Amino acid sequence: MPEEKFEPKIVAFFCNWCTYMAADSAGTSRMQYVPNARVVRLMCSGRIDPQFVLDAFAKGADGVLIGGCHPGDCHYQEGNYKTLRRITLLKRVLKEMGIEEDRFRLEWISAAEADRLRTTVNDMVEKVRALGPLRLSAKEVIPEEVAVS
Amino acid sequence: MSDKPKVAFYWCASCGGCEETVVDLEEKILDVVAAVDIVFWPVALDFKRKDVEAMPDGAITATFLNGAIRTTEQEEMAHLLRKKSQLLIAFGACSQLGGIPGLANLWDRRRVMTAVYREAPSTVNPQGTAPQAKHAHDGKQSVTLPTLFDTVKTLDQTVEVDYYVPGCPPTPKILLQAVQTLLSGKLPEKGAVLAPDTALCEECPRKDTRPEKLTIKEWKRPHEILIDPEKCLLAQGLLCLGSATRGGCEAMCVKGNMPCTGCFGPTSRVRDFGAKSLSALASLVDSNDEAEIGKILAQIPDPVGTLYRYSLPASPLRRKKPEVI
Amino acid sequence: MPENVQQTRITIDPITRLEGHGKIDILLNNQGKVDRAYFQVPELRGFEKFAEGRLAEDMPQITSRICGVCPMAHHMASTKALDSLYQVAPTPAARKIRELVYSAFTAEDHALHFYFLGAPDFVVGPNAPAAERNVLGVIAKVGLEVGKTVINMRRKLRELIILTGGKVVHPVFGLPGGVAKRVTPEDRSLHQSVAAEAVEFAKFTLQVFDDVVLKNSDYVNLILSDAYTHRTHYMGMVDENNHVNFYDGVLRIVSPEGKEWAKFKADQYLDYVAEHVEPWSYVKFCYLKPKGWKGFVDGDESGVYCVAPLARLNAADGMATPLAQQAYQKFFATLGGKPVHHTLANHWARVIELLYAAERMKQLADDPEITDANIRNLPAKAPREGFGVVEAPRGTLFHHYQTDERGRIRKANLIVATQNNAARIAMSVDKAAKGMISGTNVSEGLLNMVEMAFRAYDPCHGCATHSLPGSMPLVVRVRDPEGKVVATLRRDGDGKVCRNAG
Amino acid sequence: MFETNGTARIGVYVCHCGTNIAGTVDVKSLAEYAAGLPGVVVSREYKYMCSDPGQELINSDVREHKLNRIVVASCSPLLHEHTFRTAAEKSGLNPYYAHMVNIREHDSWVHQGEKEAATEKAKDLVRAAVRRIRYHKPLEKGYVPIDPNVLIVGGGIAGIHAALTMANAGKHVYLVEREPTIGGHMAKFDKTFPTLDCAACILTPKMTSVKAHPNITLWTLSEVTNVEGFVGNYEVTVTRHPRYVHEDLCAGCLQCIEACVYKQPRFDDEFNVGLGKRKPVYIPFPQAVPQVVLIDPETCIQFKKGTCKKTCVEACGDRQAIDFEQKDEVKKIKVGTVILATGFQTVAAERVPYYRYGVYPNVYTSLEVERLINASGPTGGEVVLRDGTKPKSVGIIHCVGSRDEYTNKWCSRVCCMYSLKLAHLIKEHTHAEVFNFYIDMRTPGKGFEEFYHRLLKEGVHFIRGRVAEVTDWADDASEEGKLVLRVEDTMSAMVRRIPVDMVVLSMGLEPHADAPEVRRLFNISCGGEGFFTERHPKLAPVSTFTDGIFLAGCCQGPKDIPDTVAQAGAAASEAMALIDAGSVEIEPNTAYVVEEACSGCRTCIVLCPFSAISFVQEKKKAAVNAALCKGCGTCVAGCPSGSLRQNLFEDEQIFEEIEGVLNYA
Repeated sequence: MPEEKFEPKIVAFFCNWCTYMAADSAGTSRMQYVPNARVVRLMCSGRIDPQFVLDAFAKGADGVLIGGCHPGDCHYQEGNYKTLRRITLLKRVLKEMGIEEDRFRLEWISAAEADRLRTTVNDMVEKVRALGPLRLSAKEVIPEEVAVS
Repeated sequence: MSDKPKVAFYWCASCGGCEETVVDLEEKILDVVAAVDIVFWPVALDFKRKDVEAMPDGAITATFLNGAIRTTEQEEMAHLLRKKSQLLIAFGACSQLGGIPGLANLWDRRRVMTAVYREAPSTVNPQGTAPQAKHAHDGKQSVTLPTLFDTVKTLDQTVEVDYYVPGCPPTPKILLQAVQTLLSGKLPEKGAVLAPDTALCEECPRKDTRPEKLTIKEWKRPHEILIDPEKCLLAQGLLCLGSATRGGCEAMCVKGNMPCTGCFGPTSRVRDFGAKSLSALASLVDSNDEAEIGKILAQIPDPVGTLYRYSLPASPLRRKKPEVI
Repeated sequence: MPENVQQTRITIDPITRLEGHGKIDILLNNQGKVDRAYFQVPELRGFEKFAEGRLAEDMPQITSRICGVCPMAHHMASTKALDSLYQVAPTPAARKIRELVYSAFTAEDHALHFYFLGAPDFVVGPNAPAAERNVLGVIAKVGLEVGKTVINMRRKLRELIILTGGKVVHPVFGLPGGVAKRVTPEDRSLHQSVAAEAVEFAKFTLQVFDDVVLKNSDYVNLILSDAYTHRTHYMGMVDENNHVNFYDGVLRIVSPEGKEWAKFKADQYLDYVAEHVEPWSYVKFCYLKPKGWKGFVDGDESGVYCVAPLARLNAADGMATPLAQQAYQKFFATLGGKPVHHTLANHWARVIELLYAAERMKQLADDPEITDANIRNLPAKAPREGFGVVEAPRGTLFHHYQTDERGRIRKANLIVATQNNAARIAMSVDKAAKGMISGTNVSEGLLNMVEMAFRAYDPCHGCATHSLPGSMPLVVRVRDPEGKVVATLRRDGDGKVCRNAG
Repeated sequence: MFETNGTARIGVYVCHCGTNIAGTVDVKSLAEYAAGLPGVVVSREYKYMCSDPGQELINSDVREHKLNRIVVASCSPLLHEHTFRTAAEKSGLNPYYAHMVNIREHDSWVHQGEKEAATEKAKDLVRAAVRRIRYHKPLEKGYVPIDPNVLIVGGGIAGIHAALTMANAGKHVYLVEREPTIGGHMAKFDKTFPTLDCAACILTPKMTSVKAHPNITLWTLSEVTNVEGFVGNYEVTVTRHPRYVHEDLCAGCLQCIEACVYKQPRFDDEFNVGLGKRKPVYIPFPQAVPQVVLIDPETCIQFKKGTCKKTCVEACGDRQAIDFEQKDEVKKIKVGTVILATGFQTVAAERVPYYRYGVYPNVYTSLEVERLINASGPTGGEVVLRDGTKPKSVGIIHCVGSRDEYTNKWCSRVCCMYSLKLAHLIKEHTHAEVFNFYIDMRTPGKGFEEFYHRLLKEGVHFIRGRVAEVTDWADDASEEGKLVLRVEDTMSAMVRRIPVDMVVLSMGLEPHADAPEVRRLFNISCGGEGFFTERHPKLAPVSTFTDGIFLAGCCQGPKDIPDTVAQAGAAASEAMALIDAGSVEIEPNTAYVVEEACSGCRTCIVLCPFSAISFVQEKKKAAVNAALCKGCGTCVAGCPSGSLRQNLFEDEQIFEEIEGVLNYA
């Protein structure tokens, strides 16, 4: 049960050439969106090491958003295809680890799609808010009796 | 007692394979025994918890503790030995990374107990009896059992650890080198894993057979193909984790013509074995088409059990997200 | 019992390592008589659960982690379960390679147990001080050379296992329909020479047992004494000639009278074997399903049965190799015919099995077909359900898997060797305690007698390591009714017993 | 692994950016918060950090407080990272000890309503940067040489001007045009506003000198089909489509056209936007450059049936310029810089159905009318209706396909002026009554407003209002046989019906349909509307985010000829600045192998799209060629043993950033 006024923390990994620029141009055109995302800038989504994603979740992120260039548009020719391959498998791992799908998104957002960036962030925050805090590091309680059901 | 360095061995949630490694030192064990006083080794020698409790703090030079931390009792022992030891060494995969028992972190205590005492096909248990932390023998007396944690923990998630000896189990050679290093007086940097810091490929006898540009269109499972005894296993489409796994085992599994499953854990430069090997292996998939990528990766039917076989508790996520009750 | 009854508790903790530590809680009634001795296994790892979702072909390596002492037993039971799961038989060479390696393992394990664990009680003597009652004591008695030979033999056997099995602790070579690695002609000659050596070693060991134990009437009486006797059923695997076999065959159960009571294949195990749960231990207690759970009692009507060396010899009609067969006959002749109900006879039975394992190794290594390169039949059928059984050194071991069509485990059920014996071990401990403990006057000899009751089983609940040199660490706390400790008795490594109040 | 290499003495600088940041983010508390972070020695806020005094602030602090790390919280690093690295360098620090935090584009500008949340976010981002920069290392700047040759794509006035500028400066230019002639849209015009000087007179001399210039290689009927490499070192593939006439052999005598078996021209002539006819063998227009005919395989009998008498070949005689066998020809060139001048297309009139273009024959597009007015056009400069009669009344509708939800939102900038020009020329040619329907009259240029006033005097009617529809439905006799424009005259606030003979639609400008492919080819970005994006709207209006690639003309956005030419000159000089510098600085964010750690597993090698990683047999380890590495970091993320690292994006730096944004103080 999410407590009073839960504000989701979203860590966003954006590639320098597409999604980071989209975020810049969202700013330049003063589009307004929710302030829950924190952007970590990388040159290419291909630099995103799945370790970063797990680390973000472990350190308290309620959601992780990855933004890269559209397939075929990668500034480095095919970095985003490698991202796609890694994230495809990583999604399965996270699912098995009980992390809801809405908490982890891969979006192709080009420099032109400032509005898409805005709606994506808004939408994700809304969905994660509905899910409540991830609470990965919830302290475990040792019961007196050993439960079996 | 003599002023030789005092060494202790202890186990927690483990299979005993690490203890076998100590025994497998065979004659060499005598050199070790000659150089140290073994002050605590329940499996072999008659010293008990009380003896340890009686020691002054830091009386033990080095304690080698194998096994993951699974029960309240094991947690207590870990704290006790930490207090009494100058150096605490996580000995073996379970202690370092959680090991195979750590796979239990995909469920919680309740589900594990239910499966074992309720659902096992050979178990007849109409009353749904289960082991209890406290069982009343009668009105007055009762017998107790330690309680399992929901989450299997590594040693360093329980107490501070000075060094690690990797492997499931560590090879006698690795153990011997570790002991010698510690006896040499020239202590490595705290937190070091006492094994080579390059991946297994470095020492793999099949190293030269891996093509320079290897991509993978189809993942194979060991039972599906006749495994070539000479050729790089990854190049045969088998999910060999050697490129992500710390070396030092001299590629025993590969010499047995089976892929490396990663029991020596990651190198010092990698925080999460599973995520990193996932990144490397998925990158090799030979397709840029989303659907096809999905299809090829579906040929890895159990990513968690395969990539986190020994290291689930050590991963940043540690366990499956606890169900909110 | 009435409200005001005085009750006292004795705790023996820790004893040897079972799964985690073992623990014995002995509750006395107001007459100071033993009311109930609880033999507890205080840890559970839950392999059955976390096997779910894993890949069947990974199970031989995953389940071997149940035990670092007999990983080969789990590896092999699991591999056989995969044969059955994929309905594919190993090639002739592969089958022989498996049994060769398995025999090497059994020989190595039995040797270790006899010299490091069993022998001290006899070679050195049950009443000798604990400090001597260990492998060093044994060596002192039989000579340093023997010690060297034992260690050497063990090393050579383990190196053979590594050569063909990949690893000795947690082997990797088992695959459905065969093995991962062949035996080359060079490997074979090595196997042959070590096998020959093993046979000599086993013969020598049998001789040691003969000289030191059988020639000593006290020991024989001890073995025959009632304190260590339970009339139960016995289970073991036999080949088509009803000879003992560790690797393959059908399971045979004989009644306390020694009559064949049942004979079944692995996939029928659920009709014969069931597990009972007690709230005071993590281990499950096996019993014969058709008999039903009648509690911790022996006799023809009880479901309690026994496995491991003694049981195997009882359940079989003989041994498949000549020297072992001779020893087999002498065994029953000496102990008064089949079946033998004396727990301590396990030690002798174990040495006979050691001899058999060595001889079997030799036979297989001498078979030229073992070097055939055809070591795999690839599975063609879709997996659904598989059963695997082997005779682990500590008894019958069952693996049972159900999978989805892609070979992912849906359900795994494991019955490990010592579980079969769990009930009988509990009974032995209880019996020993009742027989020897009276009031708070607990002697060192008593403690050892209690130890011997279960050590003979070489207990390895859910599998665990042996106890190495000698004396079990023992503490006895005497507590008042509120459970407060009024006196502690402990035996030190040097065997001295000291008492102190509170 | 985790060395912060030396104790970090960090200076944090929070920029107000006037009120851009300070208006939303509480810069004071942000600076105070930063002061409390580990390693921070000084923390200040200042109006404009990018200003000289701002940078001087850093400079003096470094000296005074022995700072060795600089964190600037201001705008996007894409804007000012270089500025502050230089500032750090000036203060004697390694430039890569400076790091920027984006609290404007990513914060103050997008969370204007939420001062508190925005300030919190700024704190998180600053904290992340402070943690990150402790792990920065001093780095060497990288440089790459610049090939002096330049590629210019598009032979309109922009491409032509840029080409001549650079060629005159002694650079070798490859000018690639996909049409059979250069000249672009401008060549189709008759006069140019506001001066009304004849387009041909000013353009054709430039066109011919392009052809004649020794430093220009002109390739028409050609397209760029592949681009590889990077600033200073682009490898470009150009495909030259066959014109079935050898350029070097054809003298442009045009006798083949005379001789063609088709006695009369009977195929739509593209140059005259379908108003005129041509033969299968033709020259686009008399002043076309190159002065070389071409054959249209779609209409030529020889191509369609193979049975032509080939009278054209006879006519050509021993020149033998005609060659039916000509095929695509692929050229590979190396250039250091690229100027994109690919121009625009006009909106298709069919997209504005209520004006009935293509339904009523006398509804024309502005471009058609340009051709009608043009002396060298299909009617020799006669403005006549489809039936050949002169219109007595003409309605010109502005902003068709511009400033409109349903077509394009933007103002095409030139329509008002060319509509005025057309009004003037039509009146001049036909003395018809001319009505201009406009939404707003936009004349922001030298002499533009004056031109408007001139037309007012000339008696052109101006009706302020958006025409609702064009119809031939007559309400009364006066409207019979006319096209009626229904419009609300917003000056007199009444709905009016204006009957005319001819309607002219002033079509808006938009990017070429295939602009996205071009964008992809050259690895640059476009805005939402599809025009190519400049690096910065004010500070770098002709540069792109891809170094060495520049923009000129309408491919970057609608503009008139003077602006286009000015921009072309700017692009040319930017390119030349690069070339004359001889080399260019590149980000040192390359990957590198930790050799003693590398196991030689070769995973990385296949991951590099630039073949920058090789396997060194002697050492059995991987090695990165920094010159080829572009710094994407894909191999770094993929190295299974963490033995590949990336400058400026080291694992530690990123982990610190992650922990930084997440651990709340």
